[in-house]
Amino acid sequence: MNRILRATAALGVGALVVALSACVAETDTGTIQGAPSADADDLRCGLGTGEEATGEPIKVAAVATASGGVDFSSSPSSAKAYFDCVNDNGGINGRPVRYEFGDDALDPTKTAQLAAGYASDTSVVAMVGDATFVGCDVANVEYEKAGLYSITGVGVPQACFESSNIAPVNAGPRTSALATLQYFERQGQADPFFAIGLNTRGNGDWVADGIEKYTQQAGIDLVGDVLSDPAESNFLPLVSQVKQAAPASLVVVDPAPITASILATAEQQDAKGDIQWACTASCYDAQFGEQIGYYWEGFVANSELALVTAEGEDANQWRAVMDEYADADAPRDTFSQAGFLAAKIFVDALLPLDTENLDRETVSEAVLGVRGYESDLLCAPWYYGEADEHHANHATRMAIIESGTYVELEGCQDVADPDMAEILEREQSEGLLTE
Amino acid sequence: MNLLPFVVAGLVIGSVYALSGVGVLVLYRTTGVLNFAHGAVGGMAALLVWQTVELRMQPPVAIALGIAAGAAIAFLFGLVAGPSLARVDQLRKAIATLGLALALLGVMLFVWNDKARTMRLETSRISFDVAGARVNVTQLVCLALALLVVVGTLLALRHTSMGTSMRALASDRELAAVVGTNVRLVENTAWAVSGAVAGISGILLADQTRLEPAFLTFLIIPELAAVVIGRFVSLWLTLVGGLAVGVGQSLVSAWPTVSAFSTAVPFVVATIVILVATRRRVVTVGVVRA
Amino acid sequence: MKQDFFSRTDVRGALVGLAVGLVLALGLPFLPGVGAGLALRTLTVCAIYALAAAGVGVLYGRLGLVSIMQIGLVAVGGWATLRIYHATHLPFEVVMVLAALVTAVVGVLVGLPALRLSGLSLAIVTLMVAGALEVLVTYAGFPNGGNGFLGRVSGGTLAVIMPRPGLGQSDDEFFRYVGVVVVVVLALLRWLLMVRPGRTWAAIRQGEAGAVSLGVNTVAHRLLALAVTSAVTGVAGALLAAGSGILDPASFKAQQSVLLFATVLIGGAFSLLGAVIGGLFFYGMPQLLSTVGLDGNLVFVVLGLGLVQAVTTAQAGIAGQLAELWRRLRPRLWPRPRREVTV
Amino acid sequence: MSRLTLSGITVRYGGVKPLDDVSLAFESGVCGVIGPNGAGKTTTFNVLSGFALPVAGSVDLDGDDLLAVPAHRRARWGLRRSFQQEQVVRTLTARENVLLAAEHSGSPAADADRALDYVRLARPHRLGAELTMFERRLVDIASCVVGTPRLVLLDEPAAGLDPAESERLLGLITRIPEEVGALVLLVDHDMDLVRAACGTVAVLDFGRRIAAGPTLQVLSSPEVRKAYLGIDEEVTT
Amino acid sequence: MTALEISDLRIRRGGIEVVHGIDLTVNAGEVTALLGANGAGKSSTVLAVAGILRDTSGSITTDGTTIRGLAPNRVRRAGVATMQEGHRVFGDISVADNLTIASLLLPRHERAEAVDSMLDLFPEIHGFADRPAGSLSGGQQQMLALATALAARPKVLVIDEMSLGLAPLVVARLVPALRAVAERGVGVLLIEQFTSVALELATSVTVLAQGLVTLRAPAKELLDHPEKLTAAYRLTEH
Repeated sequence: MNRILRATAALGVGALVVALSACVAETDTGTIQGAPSADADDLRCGLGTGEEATGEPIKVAAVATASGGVDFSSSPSSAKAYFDCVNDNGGINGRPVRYEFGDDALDPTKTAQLAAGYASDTSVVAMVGDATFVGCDVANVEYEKAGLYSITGVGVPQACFESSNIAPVNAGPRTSALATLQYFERQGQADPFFAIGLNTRGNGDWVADGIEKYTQQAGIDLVGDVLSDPAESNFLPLVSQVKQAAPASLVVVDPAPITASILATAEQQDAKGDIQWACTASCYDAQFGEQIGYYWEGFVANSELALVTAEGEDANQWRAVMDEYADADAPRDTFSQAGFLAAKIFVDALLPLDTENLDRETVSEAVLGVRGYESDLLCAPWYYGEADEHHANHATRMAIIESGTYVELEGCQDVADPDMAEILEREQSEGLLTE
Repeated sequence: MNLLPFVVAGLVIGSVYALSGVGVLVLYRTTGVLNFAHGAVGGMAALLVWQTVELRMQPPVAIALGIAAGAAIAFLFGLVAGPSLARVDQLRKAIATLGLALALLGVMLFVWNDKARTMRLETSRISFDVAGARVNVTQLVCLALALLVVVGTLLALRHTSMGTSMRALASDRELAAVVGTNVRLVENTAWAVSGAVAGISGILLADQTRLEPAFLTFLIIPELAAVVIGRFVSLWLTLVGGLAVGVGQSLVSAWPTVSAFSTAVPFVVATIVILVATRRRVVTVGVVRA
Repeated sequence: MKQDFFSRTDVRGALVGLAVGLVLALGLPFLPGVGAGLALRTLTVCAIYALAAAGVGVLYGRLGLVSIMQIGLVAVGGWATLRIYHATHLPFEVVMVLAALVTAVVGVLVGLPALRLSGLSLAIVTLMVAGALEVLVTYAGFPNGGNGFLGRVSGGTLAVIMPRPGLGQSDDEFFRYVGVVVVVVLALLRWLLMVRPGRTWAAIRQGEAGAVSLGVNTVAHRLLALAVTSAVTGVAGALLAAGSGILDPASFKAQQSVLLFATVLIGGAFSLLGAVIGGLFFYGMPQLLSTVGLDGNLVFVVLGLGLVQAVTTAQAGIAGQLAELWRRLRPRLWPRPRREVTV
Repeated sequence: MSRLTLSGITVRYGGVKPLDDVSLAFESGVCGVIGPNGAGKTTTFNVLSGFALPVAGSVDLDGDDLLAVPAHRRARWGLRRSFQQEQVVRTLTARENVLLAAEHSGSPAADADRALDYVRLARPHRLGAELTMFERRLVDIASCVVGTPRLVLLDEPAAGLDPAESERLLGLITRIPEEVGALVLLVDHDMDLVRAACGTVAVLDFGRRIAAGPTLQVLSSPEVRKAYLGIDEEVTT
Repeated sequence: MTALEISDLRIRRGGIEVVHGIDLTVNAGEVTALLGANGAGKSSTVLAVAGILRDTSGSITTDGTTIRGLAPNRVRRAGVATMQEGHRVFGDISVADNLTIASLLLPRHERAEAVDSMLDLFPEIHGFADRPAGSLSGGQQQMLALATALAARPKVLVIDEMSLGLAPLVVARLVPALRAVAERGVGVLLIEQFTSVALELATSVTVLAQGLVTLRAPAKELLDHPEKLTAAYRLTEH
């Protein structure tokens, strides 16, 4: 009997713990420290009528990587929050947006499948706020066949920026990494330089290629360019390589969890030394500073859009919409802003259209016609346009961790990428930067 | 290149593999169940510790709770599935634990997903230099604990009545029952002990590697490699095996040309050991009578 | 004897299965709601994974061999397909057959030393191999039109996508294409199970000593089983590669192999119907859950618990339970006198 | 006339010797191998079918060295065997079971049907799982007579059968030498069956041969009675 | 006094009934022999009493407690110890620990003493207390098996094939040991192939053939009329 009692007690403790962990702390993660507080006007999304839209819904969709090791769902989540806000404010001239997103679980086969699904559903007028880590190339094949266009929130692999029917709002890992490199270059800290990346398709090698080309061109000594396996757990070799190479500065182009592990190993080996450590926008998350701890005070990150604490019409609206319409623990990061902005661009493109005639064709025309779109979240105007490459966002900001939170380090700077000549030329020749 | 940090890191990870391996081995020898869910139980414990610390619980209490949770999960599985498992062959027993591993993995991913998480035990913040390599207290704890658990398990198996009963079950389950051993009680104890060991190793591994559900779950593969090197029998050889796998992995990773394959070291080692160990198998008469 | 052959229940079952399979393969795209898009795509991949599941099922159900490396072999098949295509630009059908052969060779090479093992050791070795294949595939990536043996482009160059087979350009054509290939391969496999190799495998499973005393070369027949199931799995890899034209290491993790093994056992390892159900579970379940708004990760929980249940209580899986139901219902639905067959 | 000779066979498992320098000779017809539990009967069969490797000794059937043939080639060579636990494959039909034996011993499929005729099994298209114990024994016998066997080993073929069934099985076994032309070795505890079936018997005890010769003569020898019944001469006489 | 009472016991193995309703009584302080040819159902009966075979019907009681259907350890706790066929011991465990395992049923303070007294009772194994049991000879293992069965002081002792595979000298040593056990008040059920041994030890004899009782007689009577025994075995000259 005694034994049974003891067993029951042990089980009870276990159950209690499970129950505790299931109700994840609903703490004050919603508000961002140091950001201006919202006012009522911030929630006047779209038409801002304050009345719920009741017309026939407009179907919009997205494909994002939410499970399978990487979670980039903050982009479609914020897009959804914005659409909800628009629907509460008269919608698209009275018609609400019905938004859904599919999780590709880091599997390109699934990305292709989801893309094909939305492409074949002709009631889906556009893709907005996508954030796939793996499958832009296969998705674009489907979109192209079906005449469907995506205002992607977060593009990661190369194909997201070199596709006919996909245009991301973010700058992408390559641009973000080059931005960091060029920031250090301006500070005179870039020589010698070290880069760390992730070996996933069209991502790590693409970033490495950009860094190699740029350092060669700028005469910077690239002392290390390492791509690690996504399943790697032992970052000691990496850290030891960094220690040996003794660069002046270094950029990590990995998702936040992996970056955190690398930093933990570096801390354990006390490898910070005189090296200026930095990360691309993938670690630019309001909570990241707190996570990696005091040792990393002065850690630098790129931000592909405005800082999460920035003051500005769209920045304020993003925070207000997130607080009102999104989960309290939804991340407040660059990618959330990107999804939000993608949705906003989309709504603004649709509002002038004839409500009766909203179908894939008319919507695609309107989306393709977006040019010179200005927002305080962006450094330069955003555009779509018919082309085989879409990379409108190539000017970014820098942030630094001070007392556990990111603060602005440097304002908007255009990023130089040796392979971007065509894009720049097109921006000029087609006048894409002005409406 | 200074290889010492790699040797140290390898020894540390290896000692946790060994620690896990001991947990797997005790359960296997007592119940015949090769627990593929050992890593998942550890992952669960580690994430619970992380979560409770997030909820402002004192770390020592949280760790104790995590270990208790590991023991409870394993015990519960043993309690519920044990009687059915006793009736099926060893292969099916192992496959059933694959199911448990998947279920636990699903729960972990559902509750915690894959967000950036690091768990730094307080002891990891205290570190010092040993002959050019940096060592922290957690790492010392790992090494000491592995030794301690091996020695402790050996002593317990020899000198306590529960340990004696466990050896009896491992030797001849039916005979043990016939001479009066309460088989179910011993098995349930083995599950709980092995679960607690899984919890401890999970927490240590999460501190030393990554706090990610899938990653921790599939650490069972190198842990099994340690057990395989121990030939499913010897605690000492399991300890040696774990250390060897850890150091091998770490040293391979130090060489840039082959470092991409360092994660494959445990697989290769275990496969070779299994193939060599079972090289001289012929059709046994036991099969004839089966 | 011919007449007898067709009167046998298993033969009739196989023929019925073949007919139903073909009807489904050709007819499903006509159904409203399935005709295009996500559902059809999902079914296509489900059908493809049914092949990999059949491989697992035959090894476990017919030989008692546990292979937890099947998804790794799918990756090998896909890799070979892309590599051969980018190197030769042969028609897909030819590439598929070559890829199947390559996968068979790889499967045999990997399994050869493990073949003398049985039970737990083989399970561990295959799990280790699954882990090693994952490392290898992540390192090598999938060919995408580049140079060299690995055939990968990197840096600023975009990947080349392998076109779909000529007969399966659009989604519904491709579904039919996959459907027919899957049905034909499963039919071949079924046929193989009914003739000498299948009989021999059954004897090996029943008891090694009994089989040897019948004159069976058990190693050779295990090798054959490994080659056949690997080839079938290779076909799955080829079809997967054809579907999207490009593959990613992320799709072929060791845990996927564990998951596939679980679904096969839940579906029923003793029949090919079980394999088809396994394929549906493996790939269709997560999709189904996410369409009803549930977290895709819950699949692991459902399948994990299902596996425990399947192993401990329902050995024949869902297919077995369906067959049992059919056995009970049939006499009531179509009562008929028993025929006595004497030789 | 075929003649099987085992000379000086010793089998060792670790420190145990299930067979210790055993020499036996069998000449056509049905021959019994008897002895108490653990006497080495099944080990003898295992040596003949290749599952146990003797550390010393040789086996010869009409001039052929049996030990030189690998285990799985012995069926083709002409060896058939049944086990204490019948080995009928549950997932195959009775006919497929016999067909399997035909195929792997290099005999045409028609031989399988002939073998099924021999044992007169009704409805051979039922699955092994659906057969009764007796029918499974019949399938075992059919598998043993398929093709052109030279040596048939039957290990307790009558275990678990009722007297009527044993009777019928006995009829089948005794017909094997003349109808199929093979030498039959039979291990069984049922002395009635052994007496009725076997012209000669060999008696093993503790891994040694203690007697051999015509059945009735051997069975009534005091030494055998002691080994088998444990009845000492002082007690019985 | 009845130590073990079996009535109408039926046992199925693999779905087939192998023992068809037998009755058997073992008195305390006496040896009861259960004889019969191989396959007659003796071992099945032992396994059913021990709780290893559970697909049974009928009744098995000891001291009024029903033990049929109980798990083996519960059967042992009820006072019925079993020595399985083939001198089964924990081969990779030392002789002393073999006894310790069995003694765990006793209160903690009595265990060491029980182990010592068993080692004293069987001097043949005393010197090997620290050796793995698997390294002992067959006879020594059988001694150990007997000691293990006796260590926790059973009320009933069931022995399957006591002399199987043992040299006559060893058997000669076991016989008095067993007699001593019975004299201490334990009811012994002995399954034995050597009828001479069985008849020497037993008070009464039950013969099984094909799962049925074919003869029940005092041992003395069978010593005088061995032909009755052979008839019951069905090993008769036609």
